[in-house]
Amino acid sequence: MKVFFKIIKWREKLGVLNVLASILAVGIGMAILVLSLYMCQINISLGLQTIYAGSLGRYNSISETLLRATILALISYGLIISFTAGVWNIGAEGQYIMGAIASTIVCLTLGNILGYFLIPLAMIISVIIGAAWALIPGLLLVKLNINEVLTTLMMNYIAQYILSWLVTGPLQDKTSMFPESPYIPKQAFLPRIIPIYRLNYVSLILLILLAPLIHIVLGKTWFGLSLKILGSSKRTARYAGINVNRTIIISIVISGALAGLAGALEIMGVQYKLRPGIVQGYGYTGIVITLVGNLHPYGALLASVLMASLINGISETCQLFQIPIGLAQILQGIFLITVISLRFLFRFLIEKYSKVYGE
Amino acid sequence: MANSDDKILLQTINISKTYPGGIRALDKVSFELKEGEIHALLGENGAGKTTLIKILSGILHPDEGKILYNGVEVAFKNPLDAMSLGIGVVHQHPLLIPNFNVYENLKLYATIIRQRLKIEELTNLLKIFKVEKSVLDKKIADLPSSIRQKIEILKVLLFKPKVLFLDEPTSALTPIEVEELFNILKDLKEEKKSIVFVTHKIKEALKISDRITILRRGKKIATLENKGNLQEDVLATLIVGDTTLKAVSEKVEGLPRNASDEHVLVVEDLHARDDLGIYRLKGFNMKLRRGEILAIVGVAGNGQKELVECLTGLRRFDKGNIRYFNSIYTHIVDFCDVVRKYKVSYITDDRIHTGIARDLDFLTNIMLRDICIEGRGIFIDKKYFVKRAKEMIAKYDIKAPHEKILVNQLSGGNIQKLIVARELEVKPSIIIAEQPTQGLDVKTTIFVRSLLLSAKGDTSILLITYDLEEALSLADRIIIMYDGKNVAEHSSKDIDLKRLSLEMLSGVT
Amino acid sequence: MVAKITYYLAIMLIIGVIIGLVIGINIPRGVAPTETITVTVTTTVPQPTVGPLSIAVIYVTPIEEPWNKALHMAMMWAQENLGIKYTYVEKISEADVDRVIRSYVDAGYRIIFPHSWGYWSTTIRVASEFPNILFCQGSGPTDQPWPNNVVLYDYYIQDAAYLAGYVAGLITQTNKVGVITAFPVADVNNLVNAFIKGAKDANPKVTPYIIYIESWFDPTKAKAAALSLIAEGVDVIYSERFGVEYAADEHYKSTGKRVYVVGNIVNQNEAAPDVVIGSVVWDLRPFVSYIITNYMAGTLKGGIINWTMKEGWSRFVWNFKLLEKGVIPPEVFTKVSIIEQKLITGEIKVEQVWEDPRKIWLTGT
Amino acid sequence: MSKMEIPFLVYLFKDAIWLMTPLFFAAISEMLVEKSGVLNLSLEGIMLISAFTAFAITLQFQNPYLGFLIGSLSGILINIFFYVLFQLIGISQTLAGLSLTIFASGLTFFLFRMMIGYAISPTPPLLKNTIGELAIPYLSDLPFIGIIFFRQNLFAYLLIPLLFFFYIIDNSQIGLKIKTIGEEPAMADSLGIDVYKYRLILIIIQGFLCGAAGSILTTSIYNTFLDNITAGLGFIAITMVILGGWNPIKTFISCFLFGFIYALQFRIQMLGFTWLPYQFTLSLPYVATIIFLVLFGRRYKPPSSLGKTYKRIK
Repeated sequence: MKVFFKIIKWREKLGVLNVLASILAVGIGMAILVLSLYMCQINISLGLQTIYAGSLGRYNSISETLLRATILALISYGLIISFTAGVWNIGAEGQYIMGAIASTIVCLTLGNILGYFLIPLAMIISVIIGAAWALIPGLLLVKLNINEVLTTLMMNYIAQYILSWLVTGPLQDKTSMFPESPYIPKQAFLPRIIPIYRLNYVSLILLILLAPLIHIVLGKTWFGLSLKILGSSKRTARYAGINVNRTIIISIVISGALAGLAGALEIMGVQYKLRPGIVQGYGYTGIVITLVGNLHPYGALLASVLMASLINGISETCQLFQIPIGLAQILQGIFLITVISLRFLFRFLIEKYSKVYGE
Repeated sequence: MANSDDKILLQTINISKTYPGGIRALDKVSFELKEGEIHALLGENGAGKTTLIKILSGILHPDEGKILYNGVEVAFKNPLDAMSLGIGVVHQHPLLIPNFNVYENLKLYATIIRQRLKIEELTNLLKIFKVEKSVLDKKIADLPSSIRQKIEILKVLLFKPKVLFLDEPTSALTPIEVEELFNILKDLKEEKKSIVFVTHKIKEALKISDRITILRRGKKIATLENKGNLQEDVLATLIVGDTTLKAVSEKVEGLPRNASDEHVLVVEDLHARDDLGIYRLKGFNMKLRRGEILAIVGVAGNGQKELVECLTGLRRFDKGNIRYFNSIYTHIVDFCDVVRKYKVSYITDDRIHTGIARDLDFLTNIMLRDICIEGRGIFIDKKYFVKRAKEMIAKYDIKAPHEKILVNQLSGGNIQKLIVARELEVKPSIIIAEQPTQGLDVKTTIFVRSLLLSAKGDTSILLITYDLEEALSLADRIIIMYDGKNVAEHSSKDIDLKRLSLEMLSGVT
Repeated sequence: MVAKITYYLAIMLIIGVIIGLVIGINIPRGVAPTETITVTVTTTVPQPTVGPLSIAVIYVTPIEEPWNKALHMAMMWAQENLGIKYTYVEKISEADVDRVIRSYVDAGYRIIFPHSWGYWSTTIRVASEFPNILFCQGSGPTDQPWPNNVVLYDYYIQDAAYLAGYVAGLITQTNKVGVITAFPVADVNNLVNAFIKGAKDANPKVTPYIIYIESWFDPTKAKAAALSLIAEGVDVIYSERFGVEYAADEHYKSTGKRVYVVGNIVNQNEAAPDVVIGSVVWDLRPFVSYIITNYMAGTLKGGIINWTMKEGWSRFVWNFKLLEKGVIPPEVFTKVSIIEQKLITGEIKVEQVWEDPRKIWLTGT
Repeated sequence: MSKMEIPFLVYLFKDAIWLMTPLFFAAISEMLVEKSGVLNLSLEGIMLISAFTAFAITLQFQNPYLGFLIGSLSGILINIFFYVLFQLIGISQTLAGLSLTIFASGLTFFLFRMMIGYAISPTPPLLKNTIGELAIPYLSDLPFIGIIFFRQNLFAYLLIPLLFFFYIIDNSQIGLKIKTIGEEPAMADSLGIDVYKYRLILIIIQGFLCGAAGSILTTSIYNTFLDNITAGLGFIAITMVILGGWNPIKTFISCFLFGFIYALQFRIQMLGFTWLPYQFTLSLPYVATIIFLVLFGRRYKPPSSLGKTYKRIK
């Protein structure tokens, strides 16, 4: 413990400790993973090897993991923006669903007319619909001061019911047994890097390009600065002359837009059709990633790859060794609880034990 | 009339209280309250009146000293202890829950002091206070502040306290309502209740009280018997004190005193309401000349807060206009725009919650004002700000080890230095400084004042302060603000302190 | 307000356009995904088992769902009696099945059962990639070009459903027969139609009631739906989806009145022995054993399995407890047994009717 | 149709009451906790875990009442963990609640599978002994009313006492103190109302009631445990509280309406109204809540300090 306090005195930076918290949380999660492998009577090294093989050990695994990571990361990038501004957008799930619905509708209705413009148009529309879905709770927050946590949560369910209605009603593939839409036309499939693996250029480029973009926006622009100040204190933001309402709206709209884009990628790059199975709790996993990634885009990038690896790797372990599926979700919960606990703990310790300057 | 041989009901002996941050709010105050008297507690803002009330009602705990009740020493752990002894407090800011209706609030109070709410007495009191019964179902948030104030008083009276504290009860009442309140208080006195009446209005104190205790800067100055022979100006001098006179001579000399006649900030006939819809500004006028320090002095709650909020775009005003340089605003939608055009700086008095972003680092906090000035661009020139931060740490003697330190690791004085430094570093043409030295230690106070003085010249400073001494030591001109209006203006060269204090405390010109 | 919303929408539009244009257009378009490229895959996963034939089954929902349970039970039986190694994984979404199949292939599994309709397109694609591996696709469109290494099977158990309907027609007192089912899609319609036809054949006065719970597995919904049927006076319910048993059982326990339930896919007689009259059982054991023995012998051919009662594919399993107690009159049993024999010998044939049962049976009521 | 109308309505009401039972247990407890300013989004997780616990215990000891009790107690345990997370560690209530829910939904399925394993029974592992319908003698023979009100689940009989209890609490002095905590925790604290103590007690009560709601699902309604057995019921309960405007009676009514809509959707189909997609009726509570919030934002104002953790300043 003493060493720890020395570290605080040595470096009065919360940032470092937050990163430490994330690393520790991942470590604790890993320890629990190993423990559960042990409890399931699986050779631990074999189990870990399988997790590796299932996540990053083969071409296909890499492709699948990165594909999942792109969607998670995109949602998370958006959440970084709104969480930084102190807007608790729990509704990424709904915005993602709406984005997926929008891109499906565009692809199915305009598929044969547009040719090369289909992909960009579908993306634009899903970005707009995702943003619009986020705009509703944003306006409610700004105009009527209604808690955004509650409204975004409810909007998730509404989106889910809309999806469910569309795939059993207007959009349903009449030849299918299942509630699902027909396949979107071939020209709407996102171009793949290696044709047999589903990883596509668009997702990968977005995964890699958006992280520095978000980083620049948050760290190097005046807009990012105003987001941070708003997240720290609304009164300070008002005092500094920031248009608080506009900034809140913009932040939640951006996060909705990115979640909507993630929905489009899921349709055009992964599923190629709309089905209830697109709802996989990505909105909530996105929250986990955002916080484990310490509200930092590079952190989110790493965390999303890590989370996608874990989901895929654990799934592989589960399927080969007959462990009940659900382990990945348990780990998500543990990550989230530990990372935020540790962050608050560190913060508390800093405020309690570190020196106050000037007294 | 109370006699000197009346029984002493409540007494404090050498009570002291120091707030965190080092402000000594009470310094060995001994105070006594007799049975069946109305005792006025007079003093400026920050004289320690409210602190004394809070200690006597169990909200705060004294650092040293004793409280005697009926001659027995008591220690209040929480307000309940005080209430159970029959001490009722009418607070300056009504302690009513805005989202509850009136009845619920009364019920809550009854619950807390473990008494039953008697409906007949409630109806009776409502009649005396001339409040309609239908008010009971209305939410506090929906009521005008005068009725709120009445409810707060009624709430306490309903349970027949033996000792009644009234902390500035008249601030939200009209003169007629004040008369009614005084009649009620006199009736209570007949019932042998003891009443402490806290005010900064000399006239009210003279009118209602049997005895008057004057506090100044945490110290008891005097306790006077009010037998109708006390003079207002005598009291005013006692309240303000002689030390302020000394401050005038201490003023830093040799700096440009005569400003040009160009007006940089003009306020004309400003009318504005507070959050509750009460007019707080009732036709305020002011002209700030280039290169001068203009102090607006007055007792808190006379519209200063609203004035600053109007000037900085945080509040809309109903009538009148504000002119920055050549632009006339009938309402300021975007203060940022004003800041960018005319380089206006603003030093807030709420430095912890408003002045800084507490969770962020030093570097981010010094960029705060630049959001408006440079924020229309996209990118931040970080290197420039790092350089500026380092310069500021050196120049303003801010005790921060490096620019990446979290602001909440700095002490209050350091934070204030940071704010002042930040607002000065943008080379503003106008600074609106709201109580810039409130709560600071002597050394920092002098430092901040000297910073403001040295900025004068290129910069015009509008100083809003409740501290007459500060105004006298800094300002070129002083405007006295009373009840939302400017009642008088003085050049700092010819100060008649007695008149000044009288104007400040009772609005007489 | 409107102006502001337009303003925000405009901002969004711009953001969207920029992102879309930058990303969408400037990207070199790769080859559209094709279905027939074969690659060799290096295996890094150690083989979990050596020796017996390994079969992997992929389920889309938990194995508690009867559709899954039928295969699960057959596989467990095969594991004990035929000496195979059986592994399964549940709750695999359609998007993930590609990865899951590949990892099973890598781990050395020779026979893979993607046991859901939603998997069919992936199965076609992956099966073409791995011609040496046998895929048994549980339900899928029959008009698709299935590769040779795919066996397509589905719960074409309409003859047993017909039999169940016949029973229902015979024992109903109120002449109201209900069906709780999932979605109005072909395979389900097939069963519902057969059931109602059976009931009508036995008793022309029967009025059918059909409720779609719009979910493949949701016992509460099924239960609530069943309660509404019971309230309407329906006294035999075909529980095409699981959950009706609870409602009927509860109703019996509280009022003493029996509302008979017919289980579906798996033997659900034990779920509520007092009210379940019997179950339409999809017995996959002969099928699994057929696949395994033929695969071992090298004689298995891909194609669509279209078996009937004769092959043991489907059965109507009586709840003998009710028969013993005499709740079901013996003459019903004998009558039904005769029909059953005729079905097995092929004297009576139950047609597969894919149309929406509401259009066939509910018009005119 | 005309002949069937009366039983149709009777059973509709009966089913509505049956369906609202667990929902109301969860909603009413959330209402009181929210009144004290705590936003507990872990309802879903608590219900899942207690549903599983109740199931496991009942399966083990063949006693549904024991299962119910232990299941409810496990709800308390989880909720105290939630309290520790937000009050002692200082995590935001929203995140603490959500992470518990994510955690619980993984954990319960994992444990369920570990416990049941390769079950080859054709039906899900059913509980033999359950808490079933309880017909009240004589009263249950009354026409119509007997069926609606006196042939109900044991827990349905508890609805009215529960509502009554919470109504009294809500209008009592304690309720007033709780509301004060939810509105102005700092003021409440300065008046000598122990914010921490009150919130902890409420959290414990809520844990029990929410645990009960989860236990009802397994021991009385489904008779088994399934993956994601709650299916969003916890979040619907939160919605019901908002729709009910933090008022026990209105919450009761909105829970009843939800049960009614849920029971109605099948009957609508049965009567041939197939044009109305069931998704519309099911999303109605959410849509209605948002519309109500927009239209009557003032009346549907949550407690001022909802979701904000109070820390006493020393």
